[in-house]
Amino acid sequence: MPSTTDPRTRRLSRAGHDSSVDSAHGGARDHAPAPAHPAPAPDGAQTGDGTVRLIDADGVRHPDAAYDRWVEDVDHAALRELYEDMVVVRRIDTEATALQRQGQLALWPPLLGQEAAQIGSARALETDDFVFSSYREHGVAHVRGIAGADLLRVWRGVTGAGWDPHEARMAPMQVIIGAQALHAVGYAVGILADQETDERGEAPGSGATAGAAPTEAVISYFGDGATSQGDVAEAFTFASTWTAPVVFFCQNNQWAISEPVSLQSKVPLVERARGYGMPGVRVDGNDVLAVLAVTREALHRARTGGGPTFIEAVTYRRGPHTTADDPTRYRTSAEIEHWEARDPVSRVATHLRSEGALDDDGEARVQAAADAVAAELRAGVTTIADPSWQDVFADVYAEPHAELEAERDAYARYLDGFATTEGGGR
Amino acid sequence: MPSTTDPRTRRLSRAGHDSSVDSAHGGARDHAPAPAHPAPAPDGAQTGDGTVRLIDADGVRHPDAAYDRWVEDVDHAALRELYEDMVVVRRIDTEATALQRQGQLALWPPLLGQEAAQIGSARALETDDFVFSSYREHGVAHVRGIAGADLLRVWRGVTGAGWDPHEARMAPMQVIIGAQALHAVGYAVGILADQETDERGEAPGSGATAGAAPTEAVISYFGDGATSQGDVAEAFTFASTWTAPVVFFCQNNQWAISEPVSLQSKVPLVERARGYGMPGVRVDGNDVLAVLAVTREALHRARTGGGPTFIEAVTYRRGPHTTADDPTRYRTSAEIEHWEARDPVSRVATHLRSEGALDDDGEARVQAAADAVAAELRAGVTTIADPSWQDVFADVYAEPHAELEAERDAYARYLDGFATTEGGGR
Amino acid sequence: MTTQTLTLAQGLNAGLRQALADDDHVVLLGEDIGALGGVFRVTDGLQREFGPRRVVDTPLAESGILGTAIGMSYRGYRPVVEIQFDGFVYVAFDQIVSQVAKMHARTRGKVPMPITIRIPVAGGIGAAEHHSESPETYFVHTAGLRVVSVSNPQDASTVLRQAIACDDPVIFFEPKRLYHVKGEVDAAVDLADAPPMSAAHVVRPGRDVTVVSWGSHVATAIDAAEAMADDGASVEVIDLRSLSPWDADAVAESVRRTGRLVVVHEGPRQVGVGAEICATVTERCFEHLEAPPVRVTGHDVPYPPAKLEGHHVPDLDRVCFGIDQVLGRVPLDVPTVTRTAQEVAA
Amino acid sequence: MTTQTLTLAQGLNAGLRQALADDDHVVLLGEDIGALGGVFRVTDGLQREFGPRRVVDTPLAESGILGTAIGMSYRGYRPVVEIQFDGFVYVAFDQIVSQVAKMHARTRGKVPMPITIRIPVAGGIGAAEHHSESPETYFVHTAGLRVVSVSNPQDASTVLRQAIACDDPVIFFEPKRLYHVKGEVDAAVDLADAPPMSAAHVVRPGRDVTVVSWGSHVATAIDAAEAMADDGASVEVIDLRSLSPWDADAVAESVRRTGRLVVVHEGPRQVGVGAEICATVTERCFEHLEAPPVRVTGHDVPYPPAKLEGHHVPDLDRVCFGIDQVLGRVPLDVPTVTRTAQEVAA
Ligand SMILES: Cc1ncc(C[n+]2csc(CCOP(=O)(O)OP(=O)(O)O)c2C)c(N)n1
Ligand SMILES: Cc1ncc(C[n+]2csc(CCOP(=O)(O)OP(=O)(O)O)c2C)c(N)n1
Ligand SMILES: [Mg+2]
Ligand SMILES: [Mg+2]
Repeated sequence: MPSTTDPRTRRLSRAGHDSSVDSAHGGARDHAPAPAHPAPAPDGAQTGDGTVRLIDADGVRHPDAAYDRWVEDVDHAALRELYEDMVVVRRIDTEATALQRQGQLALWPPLLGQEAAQIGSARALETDDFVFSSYREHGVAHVRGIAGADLLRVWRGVTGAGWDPHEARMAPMQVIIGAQALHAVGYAVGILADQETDERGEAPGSGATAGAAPTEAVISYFGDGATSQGDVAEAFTFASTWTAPVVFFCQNNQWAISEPVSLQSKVPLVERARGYGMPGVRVDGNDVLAVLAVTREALHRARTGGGPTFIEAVTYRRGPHTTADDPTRYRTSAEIEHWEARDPVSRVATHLRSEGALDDDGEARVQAAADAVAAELRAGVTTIADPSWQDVFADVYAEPHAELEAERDAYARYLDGFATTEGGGR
Repeated sequence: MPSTTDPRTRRLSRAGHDSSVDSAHGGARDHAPAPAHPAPAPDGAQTGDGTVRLIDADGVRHPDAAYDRWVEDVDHAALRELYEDMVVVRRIDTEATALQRQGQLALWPPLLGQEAAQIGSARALETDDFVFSSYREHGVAHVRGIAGADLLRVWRGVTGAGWDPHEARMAPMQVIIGAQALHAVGYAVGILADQETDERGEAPGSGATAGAAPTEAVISYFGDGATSQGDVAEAFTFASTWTAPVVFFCQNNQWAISEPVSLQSKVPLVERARGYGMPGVRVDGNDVLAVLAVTREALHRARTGGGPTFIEAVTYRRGPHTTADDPTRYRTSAEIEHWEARDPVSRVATHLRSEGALDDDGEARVQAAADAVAAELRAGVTTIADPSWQDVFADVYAEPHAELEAERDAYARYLDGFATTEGGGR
Repeated sequence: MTTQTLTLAQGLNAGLRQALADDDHVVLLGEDIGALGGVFRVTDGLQREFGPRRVVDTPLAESGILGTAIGMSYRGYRPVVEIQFDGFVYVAFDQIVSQVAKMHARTRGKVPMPITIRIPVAGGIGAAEHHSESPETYFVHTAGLRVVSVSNPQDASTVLRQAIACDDPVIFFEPKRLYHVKGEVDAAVDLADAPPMSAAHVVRPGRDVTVVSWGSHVATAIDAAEAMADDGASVEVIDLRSLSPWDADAVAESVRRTGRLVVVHEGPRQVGVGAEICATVTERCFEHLEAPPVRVTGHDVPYPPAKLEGHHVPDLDRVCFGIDQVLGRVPLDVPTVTRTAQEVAA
Repeated sequence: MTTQTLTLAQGLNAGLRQALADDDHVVLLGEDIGALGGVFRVTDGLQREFGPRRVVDTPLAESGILGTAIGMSYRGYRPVVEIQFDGFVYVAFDQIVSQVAKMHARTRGKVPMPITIRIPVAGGIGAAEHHSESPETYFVHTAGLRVVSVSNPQDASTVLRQAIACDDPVIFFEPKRLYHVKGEVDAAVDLADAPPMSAAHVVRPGRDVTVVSWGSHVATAIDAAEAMADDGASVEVIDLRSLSPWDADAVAESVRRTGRLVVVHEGPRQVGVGAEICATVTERCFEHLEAPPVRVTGHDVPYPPAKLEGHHVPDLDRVCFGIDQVLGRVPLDVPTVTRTAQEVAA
């Protein structure tokens, strides 16, 4: 992928775009608590005015005076790469869902429908940037280089983290809704502190030059539901008043399990940003190019001392919340069809084909790449070793802990008892 | 006090007034965490454009097309009452501070400087409305009819609540910053639920008529510091999406102990409201008439199905955070002088005198009223009985709890032991 | 009395329906409890039946839910809160321990908090992180709360109704492993006739050892008692049911007869509820104890990944081992640290 | 070695200064810790000395502070967090128990959390509600945390430095009642020579009874030991210092000699840390116990208003009474419920 765009292009975001308190994005709600889940309104309200979109649902590229410059370098070849990324992660998702059905995984939260939001944002990152995500960001993890077994390890129930967070520069998935937003802010504050340490001539590993603006940045992913959690609000405050180099990337996929986004907010989520003193931008989350553009802009702001940005990527979770969920209980097939027509993947194929930049051979190559990744995934899951009982006690503490070691040893002696009795237990 | 104004005057708030992300109210901050406490900027930024003010610091009444109608009924007599309220609560505050210095109270958080914010808002309430406050709202408590001993009980350390919350329709003071904002929302949701119960013909005590909009409302007080707590953000979300009849009244007194408001937010706090889908209004918190006007408007909105409002009352804490605080460590006397010049009490006296509505006799009557209340307070504190040891165990549970009663009885036997040995213990 | 065969989840559902029907001021608050019926379907159909003002889907914020419940209690309501999984209760911890637990004492009895906090609890179902916690210690230690845990469908229905009817806040634990376990349920039991919520039940009488447990481990304890019967030991099993207050009289009465106590729970051992039970029984039954009380518990580790939970959650073998220990058939083998010379010198 | 006479608060200040000087990655986070120096002045002068990037006033949100500390740990920092008063830690509970405590295990050792959480703790200072909590049970029960409590200025300085140097998260309790107590402090002790953070100290040897306590109640226990000496009983006092892990070996060794144990703490009795100590000592020393271990604790109530704290917080009389109890000089008088007929029938 091309690297970040020219820092001189630093500009203001669309934080100030017009919207009024009374125009609820989920349609008007009466003042009853919890009416029976109003479905999100179709296109207009959800991706209406003020939403950045560069490639529409029909694959048509629209010029954008503000955002084109952030993707000037994305030629056909680069766009094909983004397309391939999306096809691949969709295949990963399908494959993992199948593996769950086959009993190879305990659970899987599908990303189907959110490929553009994840690929577009993750491809905007530099290698050194750090990611704090939720549990559904398999696409982001894929871009971070996490593949095969590592992606599935957690969902098979063998570990709490499938990869080394420092190697991947991505924290393990976070289950507690919103908690990771604060971790991202802390990491970003660490980047600032490193710079100051650098200035004192005692660099603890940051790549920043003395006195320069931060060159690393942090991104935190969370959902529309997460915006209701106090932790996320606190993260906004801390990031804003400390001007921390962090991007809050909210995938508004319209649902928090069975709860529509209208239960979390009466106004578009992007409105939150301004009240915390940071720019907010709303983007068509099913448009990979637009997502890339707005994320690049936000990261650039972070790197150049401009502080945090809130991005609302308007997208849709087309699958169940997890493989354990039954979405037929709370939403209609008409709604799903509505969003299928706004598919993030096919619109890029259409666009590339219309530009003569993708033919059947090219498509076949992309599918072959996806096949290969899928095969690697299937093969990978079988290589995941079951943990041993010792792992129950391992790594609870970083430093020696004689008491827990003694507890482990007592349990070992208990287990040994079965070896000496025939049959091994009752 | 006159009752609420004509419901037909329901109007939109000033939520949309102009303000930009980049205009920090506390002056520009670099992106370092925690620079050494930048002091709040003088008047301009703090009570600049968009701030509702009807009587300025010099006692001049300014017409206001939007808000005059909310205080049409406030004639000279009514304004004198507001003035007297402020003089009285200032005296209560002085007296309580003195009682603390004399060892009669364990602690006291002075309200000096915040009289207008508290009196103006509390006088906008109807008797049936319910208050959930923080710890500094002695002025509000006074208006709720809580006087003398009841006001001091908690600060003397004899109880957790100085009054019966249902009688006063005011919850006991809340120490955990921001927690009470959620309680207010819950109470407001209860009002909505009552209405629905009424419609089913099983009224649980609400005064609302079947099918009508709510006629009761709730107000929650908290400080500028509290806006950083997750609970307050959650309260905004719950109140907004449920259209709960609640007013969030934030006294921005510039400081959270030693932390300036600029550490909590880069933009005026009023900006928070909009991102949560509710109107926000910024008012000169040292102008009792303006505070009355904006609070009436907000309560009216709540009563008529318009949902929550956020009010930022810009004021100043002129005393220490509590009697245990030493503000000289973190702020200048110049700053205090700046705010003394914007005194909430004297401006009303000046105004009334300029209108010929207050003379020396009138002033003497007001001071006499304050003297009487102060005397009552001094007398009251001596009437506060010390609790008995049984109170340690009382009311922990609402229903019988044999185990705790047994624990209490065992302690009683232990205490009895001293009675039988000479000297009563070692 | 009409009984039906219901799962524990259905028993809870029946209990909630009854409570909603009995008292107009009962309201249900939680995430996904409306159209979805909760992730475990415990509230299935209730929003349809009682409407969205009484069965309320809340925004996604547990502190917000509890804080709202407190305000509704001020207004005279009896909120029943669903926390979706045990691991999500911690974000509401302050509202529970600083507000819910203390409000009645703070207001000298003027403001009761008749809030029931339903928490699907514990592991053994192969779930993801934060979905298998046993947080009972945190709440049992907190004065002002009552804490119960149910072990069968009938208790699910009846104790839940008792909890809702109680003017005190009640933490109501629903062992996830038991949601699908079936039993006969009379959902309309007259609460006046039901045993008090705080009373323990002797679910299997015995003479040699008392095993105390609650929730899903009552079944494990009964299995162990049966297995030990073959080994010539008569084991009494007590379903504690209420963890705060807990029925120390019933346990002490039993231990005075058997002379031996084993406590089984899934939460970590260190300052687990088992520690309280063992300490109290030692105080009360010192002269009757034939052996030190034994605890069979989860280890002092964060709940492990699903594939390892079999090594963490007490099972039949470990309970039997604990019984053997208290009977002196196998050594007690208490974990003991051997300090270094330097450490001993300190 | 140069010592100075310092208060415990000054000892902490000296420890923090040393830690900041020793390691560039130590950062202090908290409310009002900068210009004000903290409400107890423990961080007095440190922001001036080390700058606002290392001594950081945070926005007013404890969950935010802990969450930020976690992120800084990811980045290689060693955050030292000040919670202004014990009662304000609950809003950060989730970040502590679900994140700080579990991150190292979750990441299989890849991401340590070298966070020190300083908490002014407990009562006895006539404070307002939420300013006198003893939340140790909550943290001692939470695997993945270490928990310490200091009782004198030298430990304040040294143990705080050890906590900061430790790669595990440490809950560091500072008894508010002791902030002004003075003692000799060597603020530059070589940590390699210092006794390990987790080791208990026998602060007064004795033969007849072992009294275990920590924090401010060590002094009460010593006073009681002296009073009892006049009454002909030789009391050993152990300052536990570390509550998790706790030095069961040292306590058991003592109890095997004395045969009698009294635990003194201020938090509620039910599932207090005393329960763990009594249960464990009973397991380990059953044959040596002359009497059931006795707990002298706060009652099972929310911390009462200031004027009543004298009836809640263990004092000299109550500790002496506990010692008399374990010596059999006064009856044990354990609270016992007499059940109603209906209850017993249940
Ligand atoms: C604190 C907390 N509460 C509840 C849950 C249960 N839960 C898991 S996912 C989820 C919905 C999250 O919705 P959203 O933030 O929109 O993310 P999405 O799943 O749509 O990606 C809920 C309620 C949780 N994991 N953590
Ligand atoms: C959760 C919590 N954290 C910290 C505190 C300590 N504390 C008491 S008052 C205060 C400052 C509050 O500032 P603000 O909200 O502006 O209210 P003000 O005192 O100015 O009226 C702090 C930090 C607390 N009471 N609760
Ligand atoms: Mg979502
Ligand atoms: Mg303030």
